[in-house]
Amino acid sequence: MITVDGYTYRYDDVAAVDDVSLTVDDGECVVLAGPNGSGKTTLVRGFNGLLTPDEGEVRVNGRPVADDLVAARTSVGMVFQDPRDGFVAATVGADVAFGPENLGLERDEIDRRVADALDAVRMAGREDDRVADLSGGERERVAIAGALAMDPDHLVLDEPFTGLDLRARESVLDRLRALRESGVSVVVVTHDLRDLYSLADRVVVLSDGSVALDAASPSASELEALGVRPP
Amino acid sequence: MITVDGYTYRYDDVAAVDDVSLTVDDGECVVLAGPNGSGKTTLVRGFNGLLTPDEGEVRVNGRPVADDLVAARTSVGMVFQDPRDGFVAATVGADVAFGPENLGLERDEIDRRVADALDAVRMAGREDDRVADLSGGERERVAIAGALAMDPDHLVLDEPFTGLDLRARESVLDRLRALRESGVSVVVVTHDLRDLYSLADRVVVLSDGSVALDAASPSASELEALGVRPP
Amino acid sequence: MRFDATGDTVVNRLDPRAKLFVQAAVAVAAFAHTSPRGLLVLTAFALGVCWVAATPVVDSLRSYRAFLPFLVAAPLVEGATLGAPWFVPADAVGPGLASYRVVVLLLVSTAYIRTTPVRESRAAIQSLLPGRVGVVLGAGVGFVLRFLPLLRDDLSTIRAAMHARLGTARSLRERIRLVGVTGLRRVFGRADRFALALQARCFAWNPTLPPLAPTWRDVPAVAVGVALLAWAVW
Amino acid sequence: MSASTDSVELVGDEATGNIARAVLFAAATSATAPVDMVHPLAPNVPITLQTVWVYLAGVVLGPLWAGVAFTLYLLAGLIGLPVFAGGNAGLGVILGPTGGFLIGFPLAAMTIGAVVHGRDGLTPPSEVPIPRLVVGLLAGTAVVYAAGAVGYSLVQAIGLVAAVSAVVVPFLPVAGLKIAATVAIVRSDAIVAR
Ligand SMILES: Nc1ncnc2c1ncn2[C@@H]1O[C@H](COP(=O)(O)OP(=O)(O)OP(=O)(O)O)[C@@H](O)[C@H]1O
Ligand SMILES: Nc1ncnc2c1ncn2[C@@H]1O[C@H](COP(=O)(O)OP(=O)(O)OP(=O)(O)O)[C@@H](O)[C@H]1O
Ligand SMILES: O=C(O)CCCC[C@@H]1SC[C@@H]2NC(=O)N[C@@H]21
Ligand SMILES: [Mg+2]
Ligand SMILES: [Mg+2]
Repeated sequence: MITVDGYTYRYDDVAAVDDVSLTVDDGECVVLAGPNGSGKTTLVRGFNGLLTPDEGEVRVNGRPVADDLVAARTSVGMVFQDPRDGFVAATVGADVAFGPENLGLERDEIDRRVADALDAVRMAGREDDRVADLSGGERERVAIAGALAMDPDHLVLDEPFTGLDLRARESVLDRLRALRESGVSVVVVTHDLRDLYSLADRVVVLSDGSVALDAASPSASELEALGVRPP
Repeated sequence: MITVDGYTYRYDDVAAVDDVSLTVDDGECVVLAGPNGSGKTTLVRGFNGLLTPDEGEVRVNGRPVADDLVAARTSVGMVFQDPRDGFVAATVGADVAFGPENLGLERDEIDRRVADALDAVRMAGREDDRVADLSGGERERVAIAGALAMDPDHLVLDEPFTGLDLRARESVLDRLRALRESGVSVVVVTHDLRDLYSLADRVVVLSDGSVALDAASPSASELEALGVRPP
Repeated sequence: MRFDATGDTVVNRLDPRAKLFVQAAVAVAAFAHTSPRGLLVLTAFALGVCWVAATPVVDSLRSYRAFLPFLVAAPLVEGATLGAPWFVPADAVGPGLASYRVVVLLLVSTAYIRTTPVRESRAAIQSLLPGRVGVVLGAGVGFVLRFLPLLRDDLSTIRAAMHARLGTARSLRERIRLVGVTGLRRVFGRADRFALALQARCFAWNPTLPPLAPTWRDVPAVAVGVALLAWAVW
Repeated sequence: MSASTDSVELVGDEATGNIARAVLFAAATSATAPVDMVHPLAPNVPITLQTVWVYLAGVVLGPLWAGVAFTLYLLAGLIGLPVFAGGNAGLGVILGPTGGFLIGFPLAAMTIGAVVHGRDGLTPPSEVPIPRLVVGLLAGTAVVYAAGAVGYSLVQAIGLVAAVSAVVVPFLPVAGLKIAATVAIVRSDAIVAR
């Protein structure tokens, strides 16, 4: 479970996220929507302690993130909005293996997870490609695979579908659905609900840094008024 | 008019684009679709000579790009798939002004164009923001403004809508429609036809580097079979 | 430290070229007159400049505190001897004055920085240096300004990327290596993509320059610079 | 589109690539120099990564563009960007005690470029023979420290010998480490020439 409590974050005195509270249950899929600049990225970066809120706190499975960063990062997998920000190795295989290696797993298990994650994003067999040479959508897929391979309890994806083609998108959605079934909580950031609706248990809309809407099935007109593409 | 003739481009012996021919008329909007890795980006980068094809050629207004780079670069405006790749200045205003400055325009005209372009992407008043501090969608908008401010005869946008919220998308679509009316040819790269259909005069689908379809109104099943999201 | 000038003093409104000239003239004069009397005159001048330019003296010096050991060490080292009397004040005078000269020059350059936006300095470079050299160096400085915050962020994004996937489990040596190698890879990748951006945006040898408009206000500034130079050669 | 575009004189693609890389080296030096360390034996000269970038620039860019890279670096500092050691800036720093080092950077980068690449064209960094690489880096090191010592002695009005013992001798082990690191980087796959 992820609990956000009074989260406020300021860039040079301007609050990009302003007193946000919300909860994501295990096995729940929350879609975090909102127009450009509404603070979505700034909020989710607090979920594994990459940003520390100026006020408020985030708890993962009941423990404040700040108290146990390793625990938070082990259980929260994160895909950055710009996939290039997340790469740490030169080739696809080495990059996806990076997280599992840090978990201290056996080599066999690492290889298994890398193969499985690449399969889920339809990039099987591309282990030796250089990440710098990938197309835009391929980069995005590898970034998703990197988080999947860590087998996290909670998965946060910041606009993961923008560059994905039809089949990759469906394949990733299938995997997210399966993860949710198995109790993983999934947070997907987006400003376009069209593809995600089938997955979403709840939609939270940010507007100017605050929660403007938190509902299981908001109406199209409500969403449009907040600058979010309805399903 | 942009004419592509037998365009072939290889990365280390593998052809990413293989013998593609197509024409984009003045005032026409062509949507270039295709799944990830099908060669869309590699193809359009030849339109202003950023890549030189291994075989074949591209002509802009009848002149081979390779013979007259100045004409090609000044008349073809290009928005990169990753907006961060296109920024050349530290602040929004300076970045959008860069193209017009290099065209040698008067300062007044430059200021006018910058204001107008930022307005079209709903970023008016953000001139002094640093590009490094923008959110993902804001970055994308500024990149589009940078190309608009050059007032090109041909505008090539590589997945311009992926990060844009509802309102920004509509505002940009309006501007593209107006440009097309005024005789500018527009090429939009995408793998999702849903928002673009109203604008598209023709859809060209790449598959594995070759043209698999070139039609004014392809059927949904044709598109889906090729891995493209139908409208 | 801040990136750009703010404020609206008389000095802010001077042409950057005039300001660069005065700055250089002060430096030449300071080297020519590193005597108690010369430095007294220049101190008065520097304080005057700071006052007109609304540059807080103590704050400015504090931002250079990394230099302090330097300025104190040189006279001490030179004055010290390996035996009685252990310290010869006369030997320390020259280095002491030299250290003080550094302080004066730092003050003047701080006043320049605080009153001159980078964009104007860049225009000054481009208009002072002829032709293509001016374009490369003038535009180049503008580009450095673009990449500076990015590369700084890169160091922290690389760290964030590693942390998000528990890179902290690795040894310190391995982490340093990873940050270094990943950082270099990003720098080179950025350079390649930046070149493409310049090409697509018609980077040209003959762009419209940012406007620089010298006014009558610059005349006294230039006169002061000339006077300082004359005093220096005298 | 305006008629004036006929007069646009584009910077050639090759020059554009070189400018881009020179800029990135200047920016990388700028981004890392503010992070400095105190040398236990020479508290007055900070330990920084500046010279590593000088070395890499010479090897990767060759004499001309490495010189441009560090001229850009000095200009950036001159006009007030906080790019010198400890985040300092301004003419006062260039004419200050460490100014000799700063002025030495472009000279050293050009020296390294000249020794490593010779007269005819650039050799891909990973193909430069190690002895030649090391000789080039040593020559560049000599230039940096010569300039640094002369600058220090002029600015602080002390003898050259005292200057050398104050700002050169304590740094020789540091320089050795940096040369070794540079050779390792050049031989790794971190630098892809394209
Ligand atoms: N490093 C920064 N410094 C200053 N302001 C910033 C910085 N990063 C983001 N901002 C500002 O904070 C606001 C929120 O940014 P954030 O990235 O969280 O938005 P977002 O909801 O993720 O938008 P998008 O849909 O465009 O990705 C924006 O207005 C942005 O300009
Ligand atoms: N620099 C490169 N070196 C080697 N291969 C490359 C390079 N750039 C692209 N490729 C490969 O060429 C193919 C086509 O890439 P391209 O970027 O043109 O695809 P795309 O159609 O734009 O895909 P996307 O929708 O993901 O952006 C991909 O398989 C990609 O991996
Ligand atoms: O003020 C500056 O920016 C210049 C600092 C010079 C530091 C010198 S360069 C050679 C030697 N090696 C280091 O690590 N520091 C000194
Ligand atoms: Mg975002
Ligand atoms: Mg692409």
